This record gives sequence, C-alpha cells and structure tokens, in this order.
Amino acid sequence: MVREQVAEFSVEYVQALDEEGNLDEAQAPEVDDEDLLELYRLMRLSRRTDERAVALQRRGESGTYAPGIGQEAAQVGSAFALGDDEWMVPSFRESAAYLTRGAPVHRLLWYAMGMEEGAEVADRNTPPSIPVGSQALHAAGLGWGQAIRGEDAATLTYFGDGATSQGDVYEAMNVAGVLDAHTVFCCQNNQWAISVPRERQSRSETLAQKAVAAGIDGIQVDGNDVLGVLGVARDALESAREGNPVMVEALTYRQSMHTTSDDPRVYRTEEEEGDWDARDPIVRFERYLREEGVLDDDRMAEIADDIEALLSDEIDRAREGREQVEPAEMFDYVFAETPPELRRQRETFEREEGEKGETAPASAEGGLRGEREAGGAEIPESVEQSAGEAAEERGDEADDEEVGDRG
Amino acid sequence: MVREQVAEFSVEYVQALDEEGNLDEAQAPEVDDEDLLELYRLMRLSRRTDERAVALQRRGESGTYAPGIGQEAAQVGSAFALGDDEWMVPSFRESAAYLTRGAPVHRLLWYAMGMEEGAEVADRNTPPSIPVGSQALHAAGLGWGQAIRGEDAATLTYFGDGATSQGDVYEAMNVAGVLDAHTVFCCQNNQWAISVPRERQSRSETLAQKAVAAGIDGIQVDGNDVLGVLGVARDALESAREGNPVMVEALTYRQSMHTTSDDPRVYRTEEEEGDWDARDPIVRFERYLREEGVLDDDRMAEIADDIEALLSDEIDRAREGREQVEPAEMFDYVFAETPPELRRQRETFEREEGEKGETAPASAEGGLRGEREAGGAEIPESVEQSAGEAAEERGDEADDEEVGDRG
Amino acid sequence: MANQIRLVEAVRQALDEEMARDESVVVYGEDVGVNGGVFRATQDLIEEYPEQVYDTPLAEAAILGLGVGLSAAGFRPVPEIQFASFAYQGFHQLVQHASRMRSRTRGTLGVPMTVRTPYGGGIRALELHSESYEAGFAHVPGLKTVVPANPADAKGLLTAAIRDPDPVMFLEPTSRYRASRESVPEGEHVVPLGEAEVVREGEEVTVVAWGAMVAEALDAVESGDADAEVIDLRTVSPMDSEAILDSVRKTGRCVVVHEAPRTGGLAAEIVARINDDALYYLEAPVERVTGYDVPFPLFAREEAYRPDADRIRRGIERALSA
Amino acid sequence: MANQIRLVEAVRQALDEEMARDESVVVYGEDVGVNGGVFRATQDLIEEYPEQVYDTPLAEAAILGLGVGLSAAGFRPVPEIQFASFAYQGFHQLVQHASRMRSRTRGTLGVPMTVRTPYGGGIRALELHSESYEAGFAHVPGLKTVVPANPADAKGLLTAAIRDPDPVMFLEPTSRYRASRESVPEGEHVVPLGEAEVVREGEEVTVVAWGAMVAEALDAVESGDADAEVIDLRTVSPMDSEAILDSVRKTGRCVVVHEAPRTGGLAAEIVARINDDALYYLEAPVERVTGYDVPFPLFAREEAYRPDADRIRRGIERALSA
Ligand SMILES: Cc1ncc(C[n+]2csc(CCOP(=O)(O)OP(=O)(O)O)c2C)c(N)n1
Ligand SMILES: Cc1ncc(C[n+]2csc(CCOP(=O)(O)OP(=O)(O)O)c2C)c(N)n1
Ligand SMILES: [Mg+2]
Ligand SMILES: [Mg+2]
Repeated sequence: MVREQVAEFSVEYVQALDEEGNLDEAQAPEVDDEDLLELYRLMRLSRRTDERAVALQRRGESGTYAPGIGQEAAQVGSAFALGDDEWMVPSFRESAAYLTRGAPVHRLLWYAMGMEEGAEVADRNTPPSIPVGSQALHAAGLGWGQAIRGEDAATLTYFGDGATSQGDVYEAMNVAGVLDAHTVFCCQNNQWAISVPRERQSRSETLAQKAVAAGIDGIQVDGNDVLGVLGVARDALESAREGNPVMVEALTYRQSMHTTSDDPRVYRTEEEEGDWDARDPIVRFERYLREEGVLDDDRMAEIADDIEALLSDEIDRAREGREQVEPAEMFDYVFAETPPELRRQRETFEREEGEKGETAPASAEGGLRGEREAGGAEIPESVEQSAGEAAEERGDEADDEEVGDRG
Repeated sequence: MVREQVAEFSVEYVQALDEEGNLDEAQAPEVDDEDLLELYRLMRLSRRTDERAVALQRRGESGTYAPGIGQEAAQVGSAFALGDDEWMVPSFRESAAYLTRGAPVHRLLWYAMGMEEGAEVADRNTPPSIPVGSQALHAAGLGWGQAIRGEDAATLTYFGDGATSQGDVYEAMNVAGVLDAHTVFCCQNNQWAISVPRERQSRSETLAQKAVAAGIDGIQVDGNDVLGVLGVARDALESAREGNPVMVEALTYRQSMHTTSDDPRVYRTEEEEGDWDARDPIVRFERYLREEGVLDDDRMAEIADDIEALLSDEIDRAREGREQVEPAEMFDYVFAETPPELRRQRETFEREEGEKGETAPASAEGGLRGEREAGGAEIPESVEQSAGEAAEERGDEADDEEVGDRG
Repeated sequence: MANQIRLVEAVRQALDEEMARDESVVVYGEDVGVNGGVFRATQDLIEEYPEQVYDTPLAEAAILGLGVGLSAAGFRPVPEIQFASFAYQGFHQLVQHASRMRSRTRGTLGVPMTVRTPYGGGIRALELHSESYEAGFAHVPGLKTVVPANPADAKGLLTAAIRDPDPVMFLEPTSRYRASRESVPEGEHVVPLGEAEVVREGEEVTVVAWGAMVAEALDAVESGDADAEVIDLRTVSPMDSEAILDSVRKTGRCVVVHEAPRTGGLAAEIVARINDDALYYLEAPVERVTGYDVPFPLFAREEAYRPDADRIRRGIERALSA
Repeated sequence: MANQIRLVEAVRQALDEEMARDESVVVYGEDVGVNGGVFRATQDLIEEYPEQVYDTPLAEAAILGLGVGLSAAGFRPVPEIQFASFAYQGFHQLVQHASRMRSRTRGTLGVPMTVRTPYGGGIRALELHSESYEAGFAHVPGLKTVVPANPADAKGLLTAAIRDPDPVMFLEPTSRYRASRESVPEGEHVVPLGEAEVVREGEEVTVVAWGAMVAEALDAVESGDADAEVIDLRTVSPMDSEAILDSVRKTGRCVVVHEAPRTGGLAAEIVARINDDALYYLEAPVERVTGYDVPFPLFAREEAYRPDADRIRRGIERALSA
C-alpha cells in the first residue's frame, strides 16, 4: 500500500547486423536480394549525393548544406519501410530518406541552391523543415488524419537528438498517443546537435525513453545497421497503422560537419570520429552482402558508375533550373489568390526591375540576375559562416571530388 | 546483444495517511504537534478563503476565481516543506500554497479583483501565472540560478495535469536535469483540465513518468494526504538542493468548479465527485489529529473562529484597497524608466480623464471610477462565462455563505 | 430568412453548417468537445459531428501544428485557441509553417486552416485573456486576419474563412459574443474576406474600426455632432485599402480605432496607406484612438485602458477641429 | 583608444567586458559555449568566464523562460537565440512574462534580460534564417528592441542593453557581422538606448533606417544627387520620434527603409508619428522602401526581396519629385 511501485518501463535495443557484418537471423527482417541491392544502392547514392552537394557549396554553386554522411542506414532503412501511400515528414538532413522515397537529386540540390522549386511537395513527402523539431507536429497531424479516416497507412517523421529537447517533439508524441495517430517518430541520434553533445541535451539515459512521457512505445536500434533499422521501422509502422504511435531512436553518427558552415574540429575529437568511422553503415552492409554473395566487385563498380552518371545528369539539371529562377514568382504563391496590395507590389517590382535594366548593363538573362553578374558577384558569405571559416577556406580550394569525405 | 533491455524505470506511489486517517509510520515525516496544527489550520484557512472568494465573485465583487478546494493537502503539504529562503513558483490555483508561504489573504483577493496590487512579488513567491505550464521554466531558471551560486536552497513550482501536455513543462524538466537545477516540479493531478479528463491529456499511465523523459526522478503521492505530501516534498527538495531535480505527481481532485465561470456538471458525474468527497484531505487529517489527541472540538472551534475573524478583516482590507486603485498607474511600471512617448500617453490619459470629469457627473473618487459608478455599473460578464451561465445564475442568487461547497 | 441570434451563436451556426457541408472540416481544441467551448461556441457540435469534433490535450503549439499536418492530409482544420494570447504558445507554427507553406512549396501544399480564437477586452477577464495582437498577425505574410464585429458577419466571414484555401486567424471579440441579438441569414451566408463595409455613411470624417470597436465607434458617432462615415474593416489583413481611401478622399479626415497598443498597431498601417495614396486629400492629421503602450492591465484598470465611445468622440472632435 | 574591429567582435567585446564587470551577467544558449556561437560572437568566452557562459539544450522557449527565472534569482541573463526566427518558439515567454513582469508586479520584479539574436537577410542563409520581425517585437509593450548598424554601436548599445533593467531584444544584422572593420572605443563604451543618430546631415530629404539598411541608405545617398539626411534609428522601440520629427520638419520629405514586409512594418509607425506631429511640414508623402508582403524567400530570390541602395535611391527620387 504505502510505498509501492505503480508503473514500470523499459527500453530495448535492437541490432540485426553487427559491426563486422554478421547477421542475427532472429532480428533480421525479410528482404529479398533485389531489395538488399536497392538498399545498398540507395545508401551509396545518398553518400555520393551528399559529397557532391558539399562540393557544390564549396565552389559557391549552392548554399548551406547539411550532409547526412554516416546516417544512411538510419534513413534508408526506415524510409524503405514506408509504403508509397504513406507520408514521410523530414527534418533538414534527410537527403537519404528523400532519395529512398524516389525524390530526384536535382530537387534536393535546388533546395540547397536557395530555390523553392526544391521544396515542392510530391509523392507524400513534406518539404525540409528548418525549425528543429517543429515538423514532428505535422507528422502527428498527418497520422491523426489517417486515424480519423481509418486508413491502413502511417506517417514517419525524422528529427535529431537535439530536437528531442524541443517542446514540439514532446507535444507531438503526447498528442499522437492521445489521438491514436498513425505516426512513427524516428529520432536519428547522431550524437551531436551542432556542437552540443547528446549528453548535454538531456539527462535521460536513452532518447527512446522520451516515449515513456507520452505513454507510447519507444525502442532503440543500431542506426548504422540498415537491416535492424528496416525491421524496427516495419514493426513500428505496423503498430502505428493500428493507432499505436511509436518512437524509434536510431543510434548513429554524423560523420561529417553539421552543415557546410560548421567545423567539427572545434568541439570534438578525431578519436571519436575514428571510432564511428569504424562502424560505418555502408562498409558494414557491404561486407554482409559480399559474404552473402549478393554483391561482388563487378556489381559494385556497376552501381558506382550508374550513380556517377545519374549525379552528373542531375547536377546539370539542377544548374539549368537555377538559371531559370524568376524572382517575381515570389509574389505568386503567397495566397491561392493574390490580393490587390500584393498585386500592386508585384507590379512595382516588375516596373523597378525594368528600370534597373535600363541603368545597369543587362545580361543575357536580364533582370536581377543580370545585374548581379554585371556587378561582379563576390563569393557570398554563407550562414553560420564564422564557425566554418576554416572549413570554408579549405573548401574554396578543394575541387569537386576532393571534398566531402571529412568535414 | 541483438535484442536487449538497455534501460529500466519505475514509478513509486507513496501514502502516509490512508483514507480513514490511519498513519503508516514508515512513510510519515517528522512533524511536531505545533506543525501538525499549523498544517491543519492552513488547510482550513485555504478552504474558507476559496469559499469566500467564490462568494465575492458571485456577488460581483471580484472577477473569475479558480478555487483549489480539495487540493489543500497537495498544496499545503508541499509548500510547508519549503524554506523561507527558497522560491515558490505557482500556477493560478495556488491560494493554499500562497497562504502556507505567508501571503496575506487580501493580496489573493486583490488579484481576483483584477488588481496588479495582488501580483506584487514578496517573500520569494512569484505571481500567479496564467499561461498554463509556462511558469515551470521560471522555476527551472530559479533553480539553475541556485545551482550556479551553489546555494543550499531549492525552488518548487506547481502546475496541473493539463499543463503536462505543454512543451514548456517538458522543456523545463529536461533543462533542469541538464543544468542540475535545484527545482522540484509539483504536478497537482486534480484529474481535470477544465472539461478534459486526465486520460485525454496523455496516454501515459502516470504523470510522474513524464520525469523519465527528462532523466530525472518522478514519484507519485496521494495528494489528499498532507503528511505523505509533506514527506515526499521534503525528500524531493533535499534531492533538488543537491542538483537533482524531481517531479512529484500529487494525486488529488478539484472538488469544485474549474473557475467561477465553469459548470462541471456539463462534463462529469456526481458519482465521481462523491467518490472524491469521501477522500477529502481535511476530513482525513482531522480524523487523524483527533485520534492522536492533537485536535478536539474546542480547538477546532477556536481555529474556525480565528479564521473567520481573519477573513473578515482581510476582505475589508481587500475592499479598501480596491477603492484606491489609480488607473493612471498602469503607465508607471512598464519600464523602470518611462520613455517619452509613454509619458506623453500618460499625460493625454490624465488630461482626458480630467475632461471626462467635466462632462460626466463626478463622484467623490473622481476620474474613471467616478464615471463608472455614475453610469450605473452593470454586473459585468465574466470570462468563460458561457460555460458557466448556469453556475452563475445560481451564484447570483446565493449569498455569501451558501456558495462554494460544490461548484 | 433570418434569425435573431448572438455573435457566439452565429459562430456556432457557421461551424455547424460548414461541417455538414464538408466532412473534411474538423473542429478541435481545448474543451471544444464535451464542454462545447468555454464560451459555448461549439456547444453540442460533438454530438452532431462525432467524427469532426475533437477535444485535444492542452497544447497550443500542438493544436496549430496538427493543423498543418491535417491540411496535408486533406482536411480543413478549424482549431480553436481558447484565448488569443495563448496562440503565442504556437506562434512558431503559424509563422514558420502555416503561413509559409504555400509560398515555399510553390503552391503544391496549402494550409486551409482557420484558427478561431476569442480576443480583445471588455469582459473583466483574467490576466492575458484580453490582448489584441492583430497587428502582429497582419505583419506575417501569407496569413489572413479577420475580425467580425456583428453576428451576421461572424457567420459570413467564418464561412468564408473555412472555405478559404489559406490560413486565417479568426479573432472573435469576446465582448460582442453576447452583446446583442441581431439578424443573421439562415443557411448559406458568405461574406467575402478582404472587403470592408461602410456601416454608416457620412461626409465629414471617416472612422475606421473593427471588432468590438465598431460598436464603440457607432456609439461615439450617434452621441456626437459630426456627420461621420464609419467603416468596419472586417478583414484586417489583407486590408481593403480602397474602401478606406475612397472614404478619406471624400471626407478629408480620418480616425482609426483599435484596442491594441498604439505603437505598431494597425492604425499606423492605415495612416501609412492614406499617406501613400491620399495624403493630399487630408485636411487634418489622421487621429489614432488606441490602447496605450502598456501591457493590457488586469481588469480593475481595463476600462481605463480600452478606447470607448467617449475617447473616440474626442478623437473625432480633434480630427474635425484640426 | 579605439580598435578597428568588426561588428561581431564588438558584440563579443561588450559581452566580455560586461561579464568581467558584473558576475551576475550570464551568457547562455545553443552552441554559445564550446563552439563560441555559430557566428563566433561568444568565442572563447566560456574559457574566460566558466561560471558565466553555458551551452543549453536546443529549446528556445526554455532559453527565454529560464531568463525570467534567472532574473528573479538576481542574474542579468544574456541569452542568445541562434537566429531571430527561432525566437518564435519562445515568443510566449517574451510576451506573457518577460515583457509584462515589471508591470504586473508593480515594479517588484523586473526582467533585465538581453536577448541577443542574429537577424535579417543578405547572407544567402538557409530558410527562416533571414526574417525581420522587429515590428512584432516593438508592438509588445514592456519590451525594448535595439538594432545596431555598426561595430561601435553594437558594443555601446549592447552594453547599455545588458545594464538596462528591462528586457531588450537585441537584433544583430547578420550581413553586417563581418562587413567592415571600424573604429570601436576600447574599454567602457555605452550608447544610451532610445536615441537615434544622425549619421549624415542633409537638407532635402530625411532617410530613416536601422541595422543593415543604414549602409544601404548611405550607399544610396552617396550614389544619388539629393542632399539627404540619414538617421540611424538604433533603438526601434521605444522610438526616438523627436530625432525623426526634427529632421522631417527641416527637410519636409522622408523615406523610411526596412527589410521587414511592408504591411505592419515599422515604417508605418514612423509615418503615423510624422502624421501625428509633423504632417503640416510634409511636402510629399513619406516613402516606404521595404520588403514585400511575401515570406522571406529562399536565397535565390533574396536579393530581389531585400531593399538595396538602388531601391532606396528610387524612393528618395520619388520623395523629391512628388
Ligand atoms: C528551432 C530552431 N532552433 C535552432 C535552430 C538552429 N539549428 C539548426 S540544426 C541545429 C542542431 C540540430 O541538432 P539535431 O536535432 O541533433 O539534428 P542534427 O543537426 O544532428 O541532424 C540547430 C541548433 C533551428 N534550425 N531551429
Ligand atoms: C497556455 C494556456 N492555454 C489555455 C489556457 C486556458 N486554461 C486555463 S486553466 C486550463 C486548464 C488547466 O488544467 P490543469 O493544468 O489540469 O490545471 P487545473 O486547472 O486543473 O488546476 C486552461 C485550458 C491557459 N490559461 N493557458
Ligand atoms: Mg544530432
Ligand atoms: Mg487539472
């Protein structure tokens, strides 16, 4: 009576593929060879996309970029578990998840190039969400909608270890629980939130236990183990589709910089980085696939070549799109129907741009872009640049292929 | 390795005095007879203060009031555990806690009368906080300050079951954990947030387990057991003073209306109310004290008389204060030093009030108040009034003594 | 056909009819279900539309953020924020997401959410239950802000807001909820967003107001001598500048009234638009009759804070005598 | 003695000197410690002042709410919000508590918190890293809002803000952080809040700007023909109306520049104050050269959105030709 235990909870950790690439059959999800190869291809594609995107930023061709290098298993494994008729609600480091969901590379690059064209919504993926953790509530809303309609479908959202400190993430898990939302909350614990290490975000032993506060299930998985992640995500989605939201903590590592403006050497050790390199998700999966005979040197070379060809096309496409940006379009999507004062502002804008063209030497493209070029474009400052000055300096010198291995 | 339990948590429940008033010595805190009587007096005073305050609202003498009837043990027991040099950070239903901390009744009434005079800060109690849960962060800040200074002191904050759904409360507990703040988070789970029952706020089995997300200790206590609460609060404060914040969930019941504008009959049953009446915190404590010989009929009558005399004085004082409200003072405390434009606005205000006096029949007090009286004050609508119309109608008829037993 | 009903009932009627018409309309928030809302704006709706009305946990950021997700899922969310001051708890969801979503996705994802919330002073409410932050909302691109002043408009504007493909802050003046019974059309009644209404014609001075201040302005005019034109702005953003400018071009004088603090309030924007396009018609400075630059006081000082017919009348006099 | 330093270094210097002077000054926020801030405004400070500089979890409501509690505990909190747009996450703590605390407690509890935050566009930043919401802050009574335009003022105003007994939003224009090295006094340097500065004298037209727009305005004036007076507002709230009015009474013409969207921006408030007290001196409508009423676009369209010397020059021409 007087002092008694009234509730008990625990957090489980799952791993299917260990660091040497050995599979624990009991934890392995069912995956055929084709899917195994596709998982592998997606992880490789993601890594190369990130590397190329960083290089583009270094050359001044695009803006701040947040690479997910090291997190490919966490993203590809979980996004792969989602059905086409289900929703993916990413944060800002989810290139791999987007690619898994079929988004073309040039769209990701457009976003990095500062173009809304890269944030258009297609195929049930919401656009990148910059305010940390805020998107978890959208996923709760989507999952609630699926519950209201009684759909056999779910929503999966991503956020980081840092994001778990935000009230939004807690609120999202809590309301999802109450509303039986079909939502899976996938926390990629990559150990760092910019310079703040995981243990300074929360006193909690695990992040998965954040689920306890919401009364929903929480589980930890080796986030560098694509098969473990896939299995856990499948189970979580299955539960969510029945109105039982789940939080998944994928233990992984941000191998590279926070963004292209960041220099991790200021706040973490090479030793730590080395430890995690050894647990690289792609290397591990590769070992397993080769061991299984699903992959060999020829196949790997073929995949690599296909990826390079694809990226080369996509980067061209991104560059072409960038040349077609019409600044005046910023007025066109504020409301479904543009109100009078805004129409007037658009007209003023166009008139002034015209006037500008008259006084400044116009380029072939005309308008703003013309002027910028005419004015002799200085290399733009990038955001959070100060912290990344050193990195930038290196970056400016590096060429397309050299950058991206280590931030 | 592959699927293993990595963390375990549990929530304990504590009760010292059972519903019949029997004490479990093992759980009982050390309290001498004087303190026992003081705890009792404070609970009685709190109940009567709430009853009188509700009656004043019913007569149009004050505004919306949130009675804490039923929660006296939860508040008095916990606030009693705080030292004078420690901070109390209340929500909006903490009359009992304020009284325990020595705040005079007239100050509480002033606040209910819509006067900032009732929110002045004294004796390390922050003013009532209306935005649900927001004050928890202030308590985290105070507790952090105590940690920075290495003080052997702590801060105790109150919030409700509904408040646990707010991101602020989660963030407060989480940062308190990380910053080793000297903070105790006391959740009075009174089962209702206006019309929303506890189980619709969260899927979690207990509210105490919200602490798990922050990695701090959480404990449940019978909130209608003043000795259990006192003991648990003492332990929690002791822990907090050492940099280990604690969340306490006090299981109690809002016996009365949410506020004077609310009618609980719309959303809950008399049966439920009856069940909880049987667990009334004052009745239970009274039984125990009589059993122990600390209290008898004479002593009870004496205490009751003292309380009535005190309340009568305090209500007079509150009414007097209300007559002295100077509207122009609203300009005086916006900034430590009033900037020019605001000074100008104050001058305009005073000039216009003066002009008003010339055209409208002025009363003895002059100014706005004069005009209002001259205009024949209608009984003001009270906020959230619609839900409470029925209650209000009853209220308007009831006299000072009839109201307040059941909302 | 028309009914004599109060503003709060008109709100309820619009919700009722829109939920009947379109099952993607979902009403949710704190105490809006079983309790029928703290002002009874949603009374009994949960029984009529059990799949469309929901009580939620006490979390405004969640309430607003859920609306963004529901929108993506094809719903028309109509959340209630119990009092306007608590919208701040979820302000980031409004500014960073709801209002920007269409723009940032180039029209591929809209947020047809209508956020209903009681606002403004005048009912001796608790602290932080009386603020007016419409200027802060109006300064957020992509968000519409609407304030009905009477029962018929409450119904018509709310209907339009719910049907609008973009996010709308729908601010319901608490002091008008039960102030009067007025004629409200039965059945479908839509008042287009973005159109002000001339509620009284006049030649000498233009008085612009919205929400609870419209009644005060009319009072002021009735009790004064000036032949004033009174404009009820109704939608404060996007603003119907033409209605104001037309009137000011005619009268040459203008008084703008709002409860919100003076500095940075929407009266300033109106003055600026007159400056932009009708300066040369002005015969006197535009008068701003507004709340003061002080936090909305507790209710013992509330009447001193809020503009009333008296203060408006003096404003009109100043505009005429300058 | 004066140093040639950049704005971001001037910020750091003020923090350094104020922490040395007063150990109740506490600097905290996301990445301000070990990392020295994402713009390096707090670089190395954690080593110098280990008891006064703290990295916090990623939670802006917490960061601002902690400041209220720290204030009660006798500290002078100087939190950093990593980018101004994320202050919205804790907007409720600013509006409901920090700004009201002194008022609602009749002066018995103040919140001497200075919220530093990078703001404004011009550095091709990520989405939601470039917004300007100073008008929204200025509309909150009890809150001061300050925007330095150059290194010396950054140091002097920040010092004043930290010492100020009331809450201050201190908005640091990111595009000026490293724009130039300028002379900044060494040692104690205080620029009083609430005072604008005439940065260029002129007779024909008054140009009012703040933050990054001051440099654009000066550029516009240098490259144009008009004899313009340029006022750097510095504190946008409470506003130094007299400085503006004095100048406008002299020039009869005025252009107000800001990055924030036009509708409800502070240019409107300035127009309204001129209307209130200097209307009859105006020879032309006041020109507003501002951002458009659209969400701040991603950076490919950023230059099109932001006012620049060109647009300001055209504004000046319009003001002169009307
Ligand atoms: C609300 C908000 N606050 C601050 C930031 C600035 N910021 C961007 S990413 C980041 C760290 C995020 O850490 P985490 O959640 O662990 O995700 P990760 O970057 O590791 O993927 C911060 C502080 C932001 N974008 N949004
Ligand atoms: C942020 C915020 N949202 C909504 C409200 C309106 N409101 C006042 S009290 C209350 C319910 C609070 O419930 P709980 O936290 O359980 O405390 P209790 O009233 O039971 O003491 C609500 C919704 C508010 N004051 N603040
Ligand atoms: Mg991280
Ligand atoms: Mg409760």
